Amino acid sequence: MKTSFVKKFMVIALALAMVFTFAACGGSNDSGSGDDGGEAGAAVLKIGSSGPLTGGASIYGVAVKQGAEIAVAEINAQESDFQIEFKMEDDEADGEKSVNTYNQLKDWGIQIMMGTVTTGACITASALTFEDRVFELTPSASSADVTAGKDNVFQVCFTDPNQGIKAADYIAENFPGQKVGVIYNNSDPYSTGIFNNFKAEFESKGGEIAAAEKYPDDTNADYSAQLTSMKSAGAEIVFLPIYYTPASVIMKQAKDMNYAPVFFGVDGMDGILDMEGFDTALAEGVMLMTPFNPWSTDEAVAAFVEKYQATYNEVPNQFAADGYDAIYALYNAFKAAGLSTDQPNEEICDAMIAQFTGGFSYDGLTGAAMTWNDKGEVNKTPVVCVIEGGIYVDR
Amino acid sequence: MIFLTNLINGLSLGSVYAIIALGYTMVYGISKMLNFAHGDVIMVGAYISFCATMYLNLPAWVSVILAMIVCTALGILIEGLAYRPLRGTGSLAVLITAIGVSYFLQNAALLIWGSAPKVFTSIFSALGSSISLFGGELTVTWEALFTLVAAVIIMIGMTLFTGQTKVGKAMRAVSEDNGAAQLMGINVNSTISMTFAIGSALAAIAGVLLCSSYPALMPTTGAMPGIKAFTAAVFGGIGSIPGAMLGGILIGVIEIFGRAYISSELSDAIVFGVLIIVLLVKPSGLLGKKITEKV
Amino acid sequence: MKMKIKNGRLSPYTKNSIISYGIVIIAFVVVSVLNGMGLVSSTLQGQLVPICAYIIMAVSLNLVVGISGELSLGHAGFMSAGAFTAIVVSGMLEASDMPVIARFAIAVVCGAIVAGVLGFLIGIPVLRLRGDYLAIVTLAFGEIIKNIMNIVYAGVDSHGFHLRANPDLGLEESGRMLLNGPMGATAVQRLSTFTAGFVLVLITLFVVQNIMNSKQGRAIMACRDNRIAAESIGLNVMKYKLMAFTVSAALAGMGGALFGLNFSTLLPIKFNFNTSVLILVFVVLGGLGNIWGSIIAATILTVLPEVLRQFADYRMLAYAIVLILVMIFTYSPKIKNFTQNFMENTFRKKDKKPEAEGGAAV
Amino acid sequence: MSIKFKKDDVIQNTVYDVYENYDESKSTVEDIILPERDKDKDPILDIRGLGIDFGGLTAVDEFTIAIGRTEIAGIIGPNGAGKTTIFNLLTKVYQPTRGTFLFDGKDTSGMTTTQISKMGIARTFQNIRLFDKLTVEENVKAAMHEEVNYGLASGIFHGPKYRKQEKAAHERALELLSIFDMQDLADYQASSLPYGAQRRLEIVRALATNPKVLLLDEPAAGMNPSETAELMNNIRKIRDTFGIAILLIEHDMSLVMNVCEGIAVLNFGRIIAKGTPEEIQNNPAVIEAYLGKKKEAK
Repeated sequence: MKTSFVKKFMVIALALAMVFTFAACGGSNDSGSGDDGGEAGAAVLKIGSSGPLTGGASIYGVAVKQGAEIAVAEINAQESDFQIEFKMEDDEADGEKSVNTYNQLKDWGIQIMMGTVTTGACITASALTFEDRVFELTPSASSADVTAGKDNVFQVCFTDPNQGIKAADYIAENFPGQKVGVIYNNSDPYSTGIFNNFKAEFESKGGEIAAAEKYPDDTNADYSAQLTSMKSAGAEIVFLPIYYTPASVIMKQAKDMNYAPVFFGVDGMDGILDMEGFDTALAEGVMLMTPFNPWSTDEAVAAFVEKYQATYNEVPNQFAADGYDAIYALYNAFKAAGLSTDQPNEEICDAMIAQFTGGFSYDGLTGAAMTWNDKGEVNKTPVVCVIEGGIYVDR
Repeated sequence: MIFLTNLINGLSLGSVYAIIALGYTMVYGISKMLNFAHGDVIMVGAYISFCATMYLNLPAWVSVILAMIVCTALGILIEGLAYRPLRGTGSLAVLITAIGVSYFLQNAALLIWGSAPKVFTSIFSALGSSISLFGGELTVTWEALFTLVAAVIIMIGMTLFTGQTKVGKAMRAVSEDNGAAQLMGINVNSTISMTFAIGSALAAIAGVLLCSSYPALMPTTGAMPGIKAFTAAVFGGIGSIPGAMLGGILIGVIEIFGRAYISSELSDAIVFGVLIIVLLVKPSGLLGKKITEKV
Repeated sequence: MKMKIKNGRLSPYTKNSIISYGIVIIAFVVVSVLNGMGLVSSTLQGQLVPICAYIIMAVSLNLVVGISGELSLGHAGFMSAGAFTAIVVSGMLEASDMPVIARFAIAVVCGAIVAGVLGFLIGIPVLRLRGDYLAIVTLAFGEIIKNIMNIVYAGVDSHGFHLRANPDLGLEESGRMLLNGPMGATAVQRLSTFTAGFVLVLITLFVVQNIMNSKQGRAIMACRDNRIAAESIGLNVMKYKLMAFTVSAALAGMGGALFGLNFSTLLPIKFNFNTSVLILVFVVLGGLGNIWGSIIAATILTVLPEVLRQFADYRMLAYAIVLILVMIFTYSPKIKNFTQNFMENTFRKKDKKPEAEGGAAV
Repeated sequence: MSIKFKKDDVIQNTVYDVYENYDESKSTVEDIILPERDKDKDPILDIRGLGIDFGGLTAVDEFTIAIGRTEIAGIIGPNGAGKTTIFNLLTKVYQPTRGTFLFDGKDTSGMTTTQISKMGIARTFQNIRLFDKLTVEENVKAAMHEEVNYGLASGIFHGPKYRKQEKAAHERALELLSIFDMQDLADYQASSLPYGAQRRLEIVRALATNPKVLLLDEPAAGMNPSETAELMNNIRKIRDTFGIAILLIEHDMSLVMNVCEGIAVLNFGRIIAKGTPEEIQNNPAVIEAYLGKKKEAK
């Protein structure tokens, strides 16, 4: 064939590109793993993180990143022994990508992992941190699978079972005898996890779920069929263990069909008021269980919110607060354990585990006196808020 | 009543699919390419309308026109820069390029508008939220009503346009036989550009209507409706304008009914299952022309 | 690639086969040696198995799209079937004291068989259609497989294996959930290694390249090049297209098994339309029917997003632009003519060939 | 290019006679012809009242001829007369609306293209249909799928059966290619061949299926006079070597009149004349239909 020239050209170009990409990957290694913080000058504690910074779930990753960066800046301003170097990579909330991001961070010389943000990716990546003995504290991956069987993984957020049970207790207690419906995302471990535990607990308390409708991730545009089912079942309370984006659509569509139940959300509902263009009147009266209330009068919260708004020009959501708390919890535990930055990862990991399971307590934005059990789960009390006049009001 | 509600919801969703599918079908008819970036043009249209109303405080109808103008320009630009250089190389190379354009639009939108979902204010919000019928038993939203009406008007308009006007006839000629049309003195390049322009303007309308009914607006908003509309276009017989309309409506209704009466998890599987069965019975779609190869 | 080869010289297929095997073996040796010297970054190490899996996916899809000439947009569906089958099989065998290699091999074979059977069953209706209608139906089947995986629950306990369409499997306390509907598989034992991936890539190359250079391959390509002429010489077009489709699906199942056993969790949604498209991009970019092209394209495009991390937020935008530009530069007739003329004028006098007509048309 | 068949190999035209056992009710013309040597056997092709409509338009109607087992027959007629349609009917690319044809005495109603090929009808195409991306040799070998009959497992593992059969196929392909002296082109990509060679390759590919009837659709299109002359000899040589019948469509009158033993003239889908070349040349209906066309014939 006559095209042989073009083809040869392409072969050479492709081969060169291949060599280049390998070289680029190999190259980053030299700069990455060389320094374990042992060089002269300021000692550095490398905290890595991974979360979705692009794609559909990026709002959570970006919030965690921004919250964490504020915490890092605060700590670096006052800490004289060492500086925290914080690096967050984009995993698009994908398990395969989270392996890549973790390995990137490993090349960079990660000492402690603060992540990953989303559950699915976290389960995948935590299997690697467990093998490598890197201590991991996830701000927001809430499934029980994240920590199961891995002694090095801890959570800042509630576990899903915990939330489901607490929500069931609250509804059973405060709305006795009312009909309860649930709409949940059955392709999301977070949503399904909360729902399953909610259902079990609620039924054990003698409640009955009038209607439970699910939707898969792909068709998150339209909930009219689910709402029609809720309405016809006469549900007075609709429990929404889902994130706020679909929730906002559900509220709008419910209003369109003149259906006005009490919506009861969980921590994923947090953020709904910040959605650009969202008519907050739609969310009036919505109840949600969140560990973080940006309108709280708490001093620490107010300071954080002010700083966050000044830096990023938006109201922080719970994920930002989780990121902030995670950094501080790691820092406090690191100091309390008397660790130094030039210790190998295994030693840091073991000492941190001992610290976290040994009565370490941290007062954070998302809960006072947080403690951890040996499964890695956090113990803190959730707060139920109701949305009134566009802000959260504690119940 | 629940049945009627579901039917209306299905018709409304289907109308959006139909408008998107019209764009798909026209572009396919003329350039024989699957323009996978079409769904993302919808998303851009919705963002433009959103920005016009939120930041510039323009009235809703002006924002729609603005979105149409921007999308038209975008459509012409995409065709000229990405697709034209590959004309005549077979559909697969252009298909991959279209996927590249799709990635590009999504990621550009992510950089420009951020990842946080915007809540699109319905362009019919001034009319109130819905009409109550049968003493509140049945509610019909303005969005559903206008989407359906818009789809019908657009379909009639496009049928007349391609049938009656000079440009429309040129489009049909180019679809039938690119080379012969050129010999007849039709400017093929500008005709194809024109088709992309119209398809993209329709996409802008679809974007606004879609987000009026389902207000969460994200960079990935257009992707799934795009695939569904592509399915709808094939379902009705790709290249056929009434086919796109019929396919869109049917896909919408099947999707909603499937979700309501069979299984919300399997609603997509049901839609695609029906598509497969239809294609096996009618291999070129409901209203598609059977193409026989000349031997 | 020159077509004129005298008797005794290598046929073009043999030559291309050698290139493919060469690339894979050299890459394996180089990476292994570098790895032994500690020169391979963790990032690349972590990507080695996915790269092998994607190479298998790309080569197997090339059998359908390039060799058989049918556009398939649902290849990820077979990957999914292979991956989850392998995970289930491996999970069931976990309790036995079988060596890891044997368990991996059984899991991979089962994954390939299930995906192959699925490919055969799907192929029967799909291949009755033509062109874009065929493409949309493969897309539809891909989505249906994903949807069905979303409602499949499987677990194992002392009573054996349980498979249901709802989460209430009634497992014993000691039982283990293997597939958990939309939440996929968790706590998967990671059995895949780079060496295993390398071997599976070689198997894939062996199967695909040998088929290409056999009666079946000739028939498949004949049906692609001219369906009517193929029928006129008595070839059963449906049979050969189905053969290509089934073999491709089985290999994809193998690739999926390798992929699935490399991660501790796997969600069904991973194998969506975007993944099918990603694999298609490898194939088209590497060249239709060009096996070593698929290998290189799959490798580069898997590594590229990681290399582009320095562009941070602009990463995927850069990826999109690279993709568009490469497509235009590879396939645009104008640019192709230009490069061709330029290369010929610059480097060599035109040598006389029987006649010339555009080469790598799509 | 040297030609394997020398000019003096030209085979004398055989004597024609009337084929007696023919159902005249089906025919629009008076009789049917078969070469003398084929008369004692049944015709290989017995086409009876074949007709097809496309959307109400009759493309071919009452097409009735018989072809002897070693006959070279021709169909001529103006453009659009329905000549290629007849080939498509004979190879079942189209199913006939009316009528049928017997192949070797067997009714072919309802058969598919593939089955027809397996029975022994092979064809070439007016607009060349090669397997463009395959090599010349592969094009030929692709048609030998009946004799190369190893299974998929052999195809994958390349076992002894594969090697034996592939070797045999390779040798036979080169042998067939040598008819047109194309064995040196075996490794070229089919689409890279010049036009004339592509036409010849189509004939070789058709022969590789071991046909009993070879249908050639305008084999001389685009050839110059000397190539056409070579082709004529080769057509006769093929008939003699393989002992098969050849039915061809051709516009080149010199070729048709020189090579064909029987000719059917088609106009508007119907046969207007049948007979020997001499008869056809003197037929007033043919002259009328062909007026102006005849001048072009070289």
